[in-house]
Amino acid sequence: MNAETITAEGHHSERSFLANLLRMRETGLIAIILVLFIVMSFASPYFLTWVNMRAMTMAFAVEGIVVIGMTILLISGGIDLSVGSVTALAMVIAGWLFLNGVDPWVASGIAIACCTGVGAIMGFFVTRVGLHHFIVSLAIMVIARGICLLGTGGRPLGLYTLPPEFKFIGQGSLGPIPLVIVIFVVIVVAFDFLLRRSTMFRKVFYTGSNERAAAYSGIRTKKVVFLTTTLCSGLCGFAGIIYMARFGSAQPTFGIGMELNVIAAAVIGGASLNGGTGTIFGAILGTVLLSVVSSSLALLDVSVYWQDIIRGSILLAAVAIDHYFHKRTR
Amino acid sequence: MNAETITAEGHHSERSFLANLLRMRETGLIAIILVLFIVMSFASPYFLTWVNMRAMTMAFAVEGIVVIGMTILLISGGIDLSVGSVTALAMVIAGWLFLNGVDPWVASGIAIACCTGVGAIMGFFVTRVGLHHFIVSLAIMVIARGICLLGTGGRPLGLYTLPPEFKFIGQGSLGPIPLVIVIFVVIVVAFDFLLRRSTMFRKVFYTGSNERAAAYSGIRTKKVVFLTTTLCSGLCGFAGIIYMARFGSAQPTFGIGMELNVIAAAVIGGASLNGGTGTIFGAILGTVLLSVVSSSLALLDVSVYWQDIIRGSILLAAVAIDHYFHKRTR
Amino acid sequence: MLLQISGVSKSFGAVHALSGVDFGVRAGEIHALAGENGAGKSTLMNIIDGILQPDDGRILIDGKPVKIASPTEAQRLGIGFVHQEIALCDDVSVAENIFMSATNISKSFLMDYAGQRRKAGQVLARLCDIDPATRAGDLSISSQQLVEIAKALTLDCRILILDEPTAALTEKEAQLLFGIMRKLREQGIAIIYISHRMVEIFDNCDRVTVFRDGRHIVTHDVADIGPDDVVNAMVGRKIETLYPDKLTDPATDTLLSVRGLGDGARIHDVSFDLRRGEILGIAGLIGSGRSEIVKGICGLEPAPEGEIVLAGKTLRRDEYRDAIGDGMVYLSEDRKGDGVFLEMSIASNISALRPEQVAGRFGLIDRKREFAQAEALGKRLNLKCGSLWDPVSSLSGGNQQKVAIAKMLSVDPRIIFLDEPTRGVDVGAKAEIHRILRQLASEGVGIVVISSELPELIGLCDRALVVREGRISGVVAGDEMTEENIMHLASVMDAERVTANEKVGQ
Amino acid sequence: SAQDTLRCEPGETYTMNVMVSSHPYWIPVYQGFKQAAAAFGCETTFSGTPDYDISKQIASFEQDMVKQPAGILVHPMQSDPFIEPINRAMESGIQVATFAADSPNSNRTAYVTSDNLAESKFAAEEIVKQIGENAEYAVLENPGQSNHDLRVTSLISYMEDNYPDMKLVGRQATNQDSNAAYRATASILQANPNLGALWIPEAGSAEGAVAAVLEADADVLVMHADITPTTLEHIREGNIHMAINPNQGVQGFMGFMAVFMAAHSDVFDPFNDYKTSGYNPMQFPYIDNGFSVITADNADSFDLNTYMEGRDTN
Ligand SMILES: Nc1ncnc2c1ncn2[C@@H]1O[C@H](COP(=O)(O)OP(=O)(O)OP(=O)(O)O)[C@@H](O)[C@H]1O
Ligand SMILES: Nc1ncnc2c1ncn2[C@@H]1O[C@H](COP(=O)(O)OP(=O)(O)OP(=O)(O)O)[C@@H](O)[C@H]1O
Ligand SMILES: [Mg+2]
Ligand SMILES: [Mg+2]
Repeated sequence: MNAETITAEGHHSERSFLANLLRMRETGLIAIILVLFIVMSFASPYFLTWVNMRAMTMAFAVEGIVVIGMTILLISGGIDLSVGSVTALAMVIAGWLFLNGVDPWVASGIAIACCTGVGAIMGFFVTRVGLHHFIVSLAIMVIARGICLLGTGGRPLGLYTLPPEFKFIGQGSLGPIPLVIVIFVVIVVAFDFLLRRSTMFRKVFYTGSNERAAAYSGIRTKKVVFLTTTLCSGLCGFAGIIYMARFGSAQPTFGIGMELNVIAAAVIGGASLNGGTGTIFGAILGTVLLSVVSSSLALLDVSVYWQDIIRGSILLAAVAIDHYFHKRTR
Repeated sequence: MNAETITAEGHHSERSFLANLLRMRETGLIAIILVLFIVMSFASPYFLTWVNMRAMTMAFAVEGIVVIGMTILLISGGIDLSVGSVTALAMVIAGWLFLNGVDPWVASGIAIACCTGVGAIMGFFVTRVGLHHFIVSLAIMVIARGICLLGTGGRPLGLYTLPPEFKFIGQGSLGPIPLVIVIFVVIVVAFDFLLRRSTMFRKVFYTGSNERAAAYSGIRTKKVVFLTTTLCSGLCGFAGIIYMARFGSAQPTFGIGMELNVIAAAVIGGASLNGGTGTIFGAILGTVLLSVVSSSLALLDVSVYWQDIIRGSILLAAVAIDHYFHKRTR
Repeated sequence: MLLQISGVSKSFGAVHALSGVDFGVRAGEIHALAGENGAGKSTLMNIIDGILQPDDGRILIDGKPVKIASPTEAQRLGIGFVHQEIALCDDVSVAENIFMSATNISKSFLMDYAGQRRKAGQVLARLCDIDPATRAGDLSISSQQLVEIAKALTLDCRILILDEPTAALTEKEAQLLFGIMRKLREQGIAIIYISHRMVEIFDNCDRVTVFRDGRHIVTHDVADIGPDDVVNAMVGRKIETLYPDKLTDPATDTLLSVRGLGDGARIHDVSFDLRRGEILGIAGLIGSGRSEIVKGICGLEPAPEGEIVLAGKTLRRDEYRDAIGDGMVYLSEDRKGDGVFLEMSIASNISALRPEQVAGRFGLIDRKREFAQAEALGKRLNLKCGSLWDPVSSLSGGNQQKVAIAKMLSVDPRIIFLDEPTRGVDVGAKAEIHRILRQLASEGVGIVVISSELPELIGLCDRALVVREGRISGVVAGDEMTEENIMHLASVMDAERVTANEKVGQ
Repeated sequence: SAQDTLRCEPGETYTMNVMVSSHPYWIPVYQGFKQAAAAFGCETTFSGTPDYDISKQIASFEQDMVKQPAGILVHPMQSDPFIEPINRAMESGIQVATFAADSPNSNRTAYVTSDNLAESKFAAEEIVKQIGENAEYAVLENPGQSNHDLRVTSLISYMEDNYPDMKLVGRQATNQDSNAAYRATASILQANPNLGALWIPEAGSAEGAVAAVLEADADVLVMHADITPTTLEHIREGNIHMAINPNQGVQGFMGFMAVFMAAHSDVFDPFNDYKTSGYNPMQFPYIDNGFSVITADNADSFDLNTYMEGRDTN
């Protein structure tokens, strides 16, 4: 045992940039995505075009916002199956209010607040009543969907009368770059930074890693879990509003099955279902991976019946490779 | 420290029957179901009819078999999102083989074996590669669904030419009682007994409760997890065959969303998502509860838009009440 | 030689936990294994039990080389192991936990719950009175440790490994355990006994082996050497004094004053004063409520009755945060359960109590400052680790304990409550911790120590409260602070109860 | 007299049973069903299961039977599983007809549906008319849902048979998910710069597809089946060329007629063997409810929300 006492200067100094990169949680994932990009750019001349990149990014940008909320919630030790329903709920509430004469910005604010409220209700059942996130969010998923249906009579709301400056959120561009992508990147960078650096979010890691030890460190773990649950629903609400601006409609059935996609992205990106680990950067890479696979299959015009099989296999392979990478470098 | 705590074996200690009943894990649930029955029998004259009871039981009997597999898997600390796809896979494989001239019994055997094999693959990725059940079964869910679509070209296979003695499994009756219900009850009783009393299944509890402790005691925890994963898929395969016999067709899109229903039933019945606890009896009560709620809402002609809201709320209330009950009596 | 290890090496990444170790145990001996934290003791035991595989070297049993691939294999070879870290299945009964191995290899199809409970009752009766039907998760840490021991005793083994079994036990249970160990020795069983308590080694063991830095240093008959030699071999230098000097002239001003503390159930009417500059001990038997009292003071568990005055100010005690805010911190006895974040880095464990301290502007954590804090405290406590960014799970038990203590010290507390602070810590570090505690006390920090190791309590503390069944049954200080006095105060009534129980049992 | 016979007794009830009961498709169907019932003084109920689950739909069908309505108009989620329940209902005196999906091997008296083949034939002809018979087209689809499958496969085979120079360049599953449709369409547009037309068998995917087409600023003819307020607006604005919508109201109205007539078949004594063979004389093997073509000109009549004003969904 030659480990000197406190040899730990290691991380900042001696190790090289490359060594650090190799030890990073996300390296395996980046490698997989790179391989995919290289293969695809040979397979299809359209793949590496600006327009295709833009379209691919647009396809995951809004869902990516939900992935952020889910990742933070997973880190704190929770899970949320209701993300799809809550996203739809935001669309429906805002759309309904707008159709009833409320200013769309105000309507959106109210909708996001309602979604946050739904998160607070889940948080209440988890932290105060003591139920498991899985089952609470499952119930809320069903209830929120019911409210969507009730509020719309099951019919999509057509919102083409939304003012253009509102639609701009979802459809506009800043120069060549769609606003949606700008919003997405800003949120990702902000949350990635906060999660890595802020004391506030550090408590999320402590809580998810060992709730009792966190409580014994004076952290209000219930409050932390309550807040992450609420944040996740709030981000869903925000995503719902962007979807509404983008598609100009509010669909009560929007987002069915979204939860599995979102959780898969976060997990591929290194978030643990047992809490305590995960990064925003990784989760977004997970989203990118899943999305690139889907887009590539479409671009190559793979038979629909094969697509599921290929997507599932790539998902499995990605986590397996990543796991192997991570185990080796640690 | 004289508080004797009810552990699984506690049911047959000295305490009086009533006291034992009150302390049982399932008491809260039984109470909720009883209340529901009483309310419903006043609310609808059709509720307490033999035909309605039969229809309700038929609606959950086959899914109940899947619930058993899921409960055992949950106890061992796993989870399986692929149950719906794997059930459909059994139907598709058996149906396809039958249409290609294979004897239906042989075809069924092969189909169940294939599903068990799918479970073994999942078990491999979980125990050997070290991935999480959630993500592995998610990938398998997608892949199995893809295989179903590929095998059928997306169209249901009509199997009305199945021989009557085969259809008898799904459509026949022993006296007034449908064979499906008889099979279901036999399986439930058998697994409930095994899980409570057999040394083999006790290891499942140990593994789920604390994998390290179990491993230190010489239990091959990986083997246990592998077997519970395989068992769950095998039971899905079995359920798929019964469905096929009952419906006389094989639908590639069968069982979408089944996983959440099945997990909800097991959790309502006291299975922990963290492993280590759960009973078959409780899980079946959970299934009964969910099923009775659905049937009652349909019977009362509740507006579809309200049904989701009510179902979700009852789910939430049921777990909350049960949790409260359980906390108090422990 | 019943068990012979030769040339075994094991590395974890860059850390060489064992390098070419030789070690042998005879049938019918109690063989002590000593060494600093991180010397590789548990690693070797894990190899013997098949939990880890050696990189190199051989294991021989009865002179025949064996390959131990898993605990199952080890069990078959007759190896029983009480782990340093408690590992019980919380959700099942004590009886089932005790007979888990038996269940595993049982040929019978059905569980014999009644028989298991009866037999578990018999085994437990030799150690303590724990109801075998209790859910294991409902037991206190020390009771769980007893269950672990009982579990190993039921194994039909030829080699029994005990890795710091007494770390969480009080004298009474420890003595019972030693009695049992001696009986087993007479039956020809080989026992490997790991402990940091020299007294235990010299009172009970036949031979002692010392490891240092993953190497075998010496093996001696206990009769031939003295504790100082062992310590010397362990740390490579002489430990001058295990306990620092005590306070010579006790101050009279009160730092903390507890009046009538109670929770209506487990603790009643607890009143005491903590004076400036003193180290106050709390003694008592397992389950006497020592931990409860301290947690009650800190607001970690509700104790609505009574009041607590810190430096003249009555505290509100809604939650533990308030206590931390007031400068009171609590080091838990359950290190793994509520002491450390196993999967997180050492540095972020140490900063957990107040991450704001290592944050710069806007509440953003400054990794350099976090690192510097961890480095400073780690040095002070002589922490042995690879990198400070490694997860705590990669540390040896004693070093994890040091991380937990470093966490407490990181916030410059006014009062520190330490529940079994030196549990699993080696002699050198223990002396170091004692020295630090004394130094802190002299700087005006209030120190309250709960310890089940009476020599430590007596050696370290200026005064000690004795707790019995949730009440303070006496205070001892100065020359009155003897093991006899403390045991007497702690157990008068308890002794009666135990005998009564034994009668019922027969 | 006949007029008295063709009226309901007080309390005579007809039920419409569906799966995924919250789907907006059923709304106009049930309105037609109700309007027909009102004309004959009958009562109606709407039932089924909110889930996409055959067991649950069968359970709800059997629960309908418990209440002994005069007739049930059912949309069987799968054909064969419904054979036995439908026959049992018929035996207990409840008349059953199917709509939008059939159970041909059961004893149901009638089947009312849209002619998906006619729809896609019309769509194919329209596409060829607009972009010529030597062009590229793509389809989105929703595998596993039979009527959607039929709309896609029949269009493709119609093209193959009649316009062999039409080239199918993309075929993507989007499962009624607008975001998936956005992604798939964007990729198809990338891979096929010369794409001329896009055929989509339902409206949910159309919403996402149009967004992608607009974003890529591509000159692609979009046509789809069914309608939502958003695609309706796209039709008004010319982003979608046209939509083909089954006449749901006729479907419901004729569906009611089918069960009602079967329940009142005593007014009818046809020239066949029904008396000796024991089946219901009122048999309609197939009723086509027809479809409408929605373009910018007539779009205003297809706003479901406007239509439902002042009407009750149940
Ligand atoms: N899983 C692991 N990963 C990395 N390093 C490890 C791991 N397990 C042990 N080590 C290292 O191996 C060395 C020996 O640890 P071990 O647990 O055997 O010490 P020990 O002698 O039992 O100490 P203690 O008295 O503190 O229990 C330590 O430096 C420890 O950090
Ligand atoms: N959550 C709990 N529920 C019920 N009883 C408890 C609980 N926690 C502790 N106890 C019991 O309360 C009593 C006091 O426990 P406590 O841990 O304070 O004792 P202690 O004196 O610190 O002894 P030790 O820590 O050595 O066991 C014990 O009998 C313990 O088993
Ligand atoms: Mg150790
Ligand atoms: Mg204690």
